Amino acid sequence: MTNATLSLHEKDQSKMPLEYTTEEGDLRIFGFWIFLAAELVLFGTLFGTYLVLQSHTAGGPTAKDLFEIGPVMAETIILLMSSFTCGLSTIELRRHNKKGLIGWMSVTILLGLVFIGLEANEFYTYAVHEGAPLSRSAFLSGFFVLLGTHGAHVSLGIVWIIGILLQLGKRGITPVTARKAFMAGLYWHFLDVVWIFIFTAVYLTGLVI
Amino acid sequence: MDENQKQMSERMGAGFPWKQVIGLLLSLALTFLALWIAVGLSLPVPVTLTIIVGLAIFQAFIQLFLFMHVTEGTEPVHQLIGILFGIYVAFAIVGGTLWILAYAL
Amino acid sequence: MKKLKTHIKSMLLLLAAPMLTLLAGCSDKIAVLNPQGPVARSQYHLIIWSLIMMSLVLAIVLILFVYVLARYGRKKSSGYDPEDTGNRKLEIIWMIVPVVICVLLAVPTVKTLFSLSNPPKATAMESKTAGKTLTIDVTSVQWKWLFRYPDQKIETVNYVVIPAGTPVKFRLHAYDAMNAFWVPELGGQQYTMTDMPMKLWLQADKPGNYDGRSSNYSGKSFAQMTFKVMARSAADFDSWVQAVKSNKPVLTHEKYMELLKPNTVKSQTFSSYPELVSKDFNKAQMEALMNGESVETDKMNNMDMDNENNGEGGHGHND
Amino acid sequence: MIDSIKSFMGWFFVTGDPMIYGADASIALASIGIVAVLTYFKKWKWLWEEWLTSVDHKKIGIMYIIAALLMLFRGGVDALMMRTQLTLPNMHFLDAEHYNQVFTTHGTIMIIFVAMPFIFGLMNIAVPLQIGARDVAYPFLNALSFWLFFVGAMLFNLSFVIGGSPDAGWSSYAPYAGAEMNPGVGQNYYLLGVQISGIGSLATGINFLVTILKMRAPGMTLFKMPMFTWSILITSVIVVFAFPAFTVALALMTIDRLFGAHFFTIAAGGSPMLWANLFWFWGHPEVYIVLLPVFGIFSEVIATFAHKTLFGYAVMVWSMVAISLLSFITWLHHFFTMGNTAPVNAFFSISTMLIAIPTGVKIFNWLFTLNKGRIQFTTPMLWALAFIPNFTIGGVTGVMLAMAPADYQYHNSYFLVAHFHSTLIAGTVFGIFCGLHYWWPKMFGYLLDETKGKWSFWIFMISFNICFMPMYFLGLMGMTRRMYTYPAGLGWTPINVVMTIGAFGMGAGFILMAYNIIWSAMHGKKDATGDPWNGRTLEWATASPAAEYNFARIPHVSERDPFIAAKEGRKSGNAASVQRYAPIHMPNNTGIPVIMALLMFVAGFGCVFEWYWMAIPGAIGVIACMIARSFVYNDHYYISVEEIKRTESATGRLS
Ligand code: HEA
Ligand code: HEA
Ligand code: CUA
Ligand SMILES: [Cu+2]
Repeated sequence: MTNATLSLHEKDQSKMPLEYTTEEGDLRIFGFWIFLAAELVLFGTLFGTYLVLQSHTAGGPTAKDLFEIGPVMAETIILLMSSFTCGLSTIELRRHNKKGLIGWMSVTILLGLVFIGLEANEFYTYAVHEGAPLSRSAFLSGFFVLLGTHGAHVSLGIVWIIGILLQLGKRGITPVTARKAFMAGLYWHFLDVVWIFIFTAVYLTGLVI
Repeated sequence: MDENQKQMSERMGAGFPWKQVIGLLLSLALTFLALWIAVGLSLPVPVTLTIIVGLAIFQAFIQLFLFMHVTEGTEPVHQLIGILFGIYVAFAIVGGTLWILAYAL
Repeated sequence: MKKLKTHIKSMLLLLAAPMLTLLAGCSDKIAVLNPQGPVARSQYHLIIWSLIMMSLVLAIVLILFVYVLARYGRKKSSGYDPEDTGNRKLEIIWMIVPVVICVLLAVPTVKTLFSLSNPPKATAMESKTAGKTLTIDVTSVQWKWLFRYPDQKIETVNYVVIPAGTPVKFRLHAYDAMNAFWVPELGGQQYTMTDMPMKLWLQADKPGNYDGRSSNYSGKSFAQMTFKVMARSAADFDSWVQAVKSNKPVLTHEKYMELLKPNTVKSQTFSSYPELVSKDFNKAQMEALMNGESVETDKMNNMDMDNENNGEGGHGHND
Repeated sequence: MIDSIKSFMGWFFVTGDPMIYGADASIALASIGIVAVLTYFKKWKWLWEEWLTSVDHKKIGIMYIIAALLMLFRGGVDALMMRTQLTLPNMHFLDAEHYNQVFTTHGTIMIIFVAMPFIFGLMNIAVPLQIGARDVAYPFLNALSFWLFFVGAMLFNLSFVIGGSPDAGWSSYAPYAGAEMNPGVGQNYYLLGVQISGIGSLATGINFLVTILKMRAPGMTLFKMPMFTWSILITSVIVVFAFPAFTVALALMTIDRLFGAHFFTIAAGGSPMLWANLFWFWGHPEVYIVLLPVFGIFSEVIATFAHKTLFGYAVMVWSMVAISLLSFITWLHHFFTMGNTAPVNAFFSISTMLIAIPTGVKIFNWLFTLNKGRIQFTTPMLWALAFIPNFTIGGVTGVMLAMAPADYQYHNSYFLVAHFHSTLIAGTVFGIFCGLHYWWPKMFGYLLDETKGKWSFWIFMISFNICFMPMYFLGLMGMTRRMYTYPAGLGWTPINVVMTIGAFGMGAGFILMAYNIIWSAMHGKKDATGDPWNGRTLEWATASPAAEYNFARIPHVSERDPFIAAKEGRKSGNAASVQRYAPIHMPNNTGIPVIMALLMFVAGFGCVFEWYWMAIPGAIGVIACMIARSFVYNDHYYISVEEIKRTESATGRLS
């Protein structure tokens, strides 16, 4: 159908997974990769900022004072698990198994919700109980904005996946819904990659120095 | 086309999700390894930092290749170049910023 | 074709026109090309060298440009060859030549760069102040310049007196907005910042007055943010210090706080300054202090730019 | 009650300056005029259906260009105001506050709301046609990008009459731009206006990257693409990777100002230098974003009017690739004097100089394209030719700036101002005027008048030299930028007088060009063939203006410059006559982009004034639009074969 408008000439797409079979799907997925590459720079900028400001605590609490490894490990493992379940959902997508797809995606967003809950709790503890809100010092500004941006991305991802679940429920696995589900998966894995760096550059580093 | 064949078989797909399971196990292992190196050992700070950052990069590549299907698509080379360029620029800004506003991490 | 010739002629004229306007009467006013000290002179040499190289580049481009237009711009010009679409050899040439020029520019650039982080060679005879080095702490405040002589314990506003022939280390610091300290005849500029003292070596060959100004925009009265640098002979400098010490008022705490307000003031001279001044507090720290809070200084805030291995001034705050 | 309203109005509206009241009045009159005309001629529906909701790249391109021309007028008036103030020492035409606002808006508008959208406009018009595509990859996103740019520009301009303009320079250095030293809403306008349009730019970058890589006509391999398309591909890459850094920098400063964070503040450990670092990490690539596309335009125009294929095609491409890679590792040259260690300055000095090499390669390739050519002096060609010497001057002075120890003497002086106008005007502005004249017939179906075009060229070009060549010397004499006035007796006056004369000359050239546009709209020569210049690339194979589906049949390409090949009877071009027409699938018009952008405007305006009761609903509205869009499934329609035949026969293209 879309092939008439935007034709991807001379490329045989019939052998590809469903999400690539329309030209639109192919274009969107490629564009989404480019978007993710741009996000890489966006997060890179935030990391650079955080690392520069890390020691600018202005007499307020330092990373060592605040961070606790327990909750951080919990968040990390939950996010890693969700990346795994998200991977499983993509496999179900490739098997054209709507039930499996919806099931694993639901598990993924549930894990995501738990993650957001833990993170919100961590933020709340710092800002309210420890007297360390973002306006306390440059270090805390960097911390809250880097992690907040990641958290906002995860939250947006949850909303997005819920939207896709609704569409999947209504329309089943079509080239369009398959594409959307696949892209949401990419996004989710990407956020996991970002978290790996947060875990390393923020938490572990903060505990070491 | 080789890759596409693989994708086909995955799509028809029976079989155990090996890629995913291996990815998960590796990720978990690397995470705990990094934690142990950072908190458990008391190596000199620069050594620790080098190792844990190295582990993080390794883990990122695991996600990229095992979970994210970066080698799929009609012309995967385009998205690979895109991601590489992104890595180049991200590295420039993180490394450059740290170098310019130099830091004893 | 006639039209074309006039085109080219007017283009050439255009290039010459500004030079002509310039020669009409102001060549000695070109401060940067009129260096009065070793720092400015080393930069001047670099500038002249780059001007020569750049004129060469420009000349090559212009000659080729005029040639192709004159040769192939006519209605009936011969030699049209649509098959002429590339030439490996030529392309390699115009890749190599710029590389060579870049190397010829980069080498003196890097050399000068490193040499500028060291004090220039003193030319004055050893005396009480001259011949060694002098340190002056500079603070930019919206919209004025404060100069503090930590060894002489005196303070001036909007002008600074230095001994000629003596390397002067200006330690630059900002109280509020960022500014830049620039005395074109003595040497290039350096920013003043609130969280990092920076170092700038300058030296005047001989006694004389030099214009200085802020070159980094800092708000309303930025245009008035100028100062005079007065270079004096070593003996004159010493007697000036003595005169200041004995004749000028002390800089009281109140008076100092007054100076920190954003406004413009006339030149002033003080025979002393309050202890607190030497801490180089920035606006935020000063306000905290006034509110009776303790002033937290980060590593960043009092990094020691004196550390000579910091090169140019720099951010090498490893601790 | 009345009093509090009065005081609110006094604070809300900028008051106290006759110039502002003049602007208020003219804005009000212009708006009323537009509304009246639209109502009288019953054009509202037409405006909405044909333009505001259009997703056609050609129409979006035209809208970009109209908006950019208007902004050029505003930025130009700003420039003339500055020049008037600086003509003589101690002038009282503008006071300090006003002057500071004017250079800030001038710089910001010229770069972000003139150069970028103008280029986006031209690439919207030409790229899909050049690669034989029916539209861009994401037509909806394309419309959204335009509208985001547009509302961002409007938000920024609103500051002139409501609340007060920003005054911290286009580079907005902290800590001066922070809330403490710069209270009021002006800086918020800068942050949000630029942010909103920046998001649009990022989307455009992704859109064109995908379009060019994925939607080329069959047979058009990467190394058969027209050079303009190549330049846009590379530019898109730079946009995609530079803008996220700017998005972050702007967001961080916004958070500083609105929520009391300490990224760039003096207090609590903030690092003002970090702002400079992040700003220029975007800012330097940005100058190549506005330069590489015009390199592409010059490549097309020079080849066309020298009647030769571009010399050294592959090298032209690789040099742009090199520029794109290098452009990300030179940013520190904008703050050599910010206390860096010698090794840091040395690295960035050298990395900056290296850019001269690929740029030089391009200059020489253009010269050798002209060599052995048959040069035809049309208006677009004149702009392209003038670019070569004038830009080289700007480029070599850039290399002088790149030599860090010398830059200690040039930095922030008029030498720098002269450098960047030499590159931005002789490069970017000459380039967009060149492209404007070149593609005008493709956009509107008639040509701009050549005589008037040439006059406006000569006046503008000569005045440019009068204005900016002396400026280098002014810098060496010690005059720094951003001074609202200067004292007599420094020897600066004669040069300033000359510069002001030049500036008004450029104004005259611009007015003549505007007159040419109006005159040609009524009397311009029709472009009946669609190929007025004997073009080489596929956009000239279509009618002028091109049908909404661009190509009735997608052309097949087998070599570079496919259209000239087709005209010379070789097989390439659109000679796919065996194929039958088939119904064409096109995206529907949609109002969502405009509405979404308006909601963005509301959110932005709310943030400017910290009125969260306004900002939050606006933001929620934007998200709601996104979700709504995600549920739209039938967003395409078909153009029937009959209609294609009708359209094609109207331009004599039925085969
Ligand atoms: C379109 C815009 C544009 C372009 C193309 C350029 C191109 C270049 N710019 Fe410029 N620049 C600006 C816009 C631009 N710049 C702006 C807006 C600012 C100031 C912003 C602000 O502070 O507000 C600025 C500031 C600026 C600075 C900072 C100075 C300071 O603040 O003190 C420097 C320093 O290195 C610099 C260098 C260069 C160089 C080396 C190039 C090179 O790319 C030029 C390369 C081209 C050539 C060299 C000519 C052709 C080559 C040959 C003929 C080959 C042979 C040549 C040699 C071997 C030398 N620029
Ligand atoms: C593409 C970018 C671009 C362009 C095209 C221009 C065009 C011009 N610029 Fe500007 N300029 C910048 C980008 C640009 N500039 C930037 C980035 C800065 C730095 C800002 C900062 O410091 O933050 C700057 C700063 C700057 C300054 C320095 C101000 C200062 O530091 O104090 C000056 C001073 O002369 C100047 C002058 C001009 C002039 C005379 C033109 C001329 O080309 C303008 C041509 C004129 C027109 C096109 C006029 C059209 C309108 C009319 C003819 C209407 C006439 C009607 C009435 C008068 C009612 N510009
Ligand atoms: Cu100097 Cu940090
Ligand atoms: Cu630059």
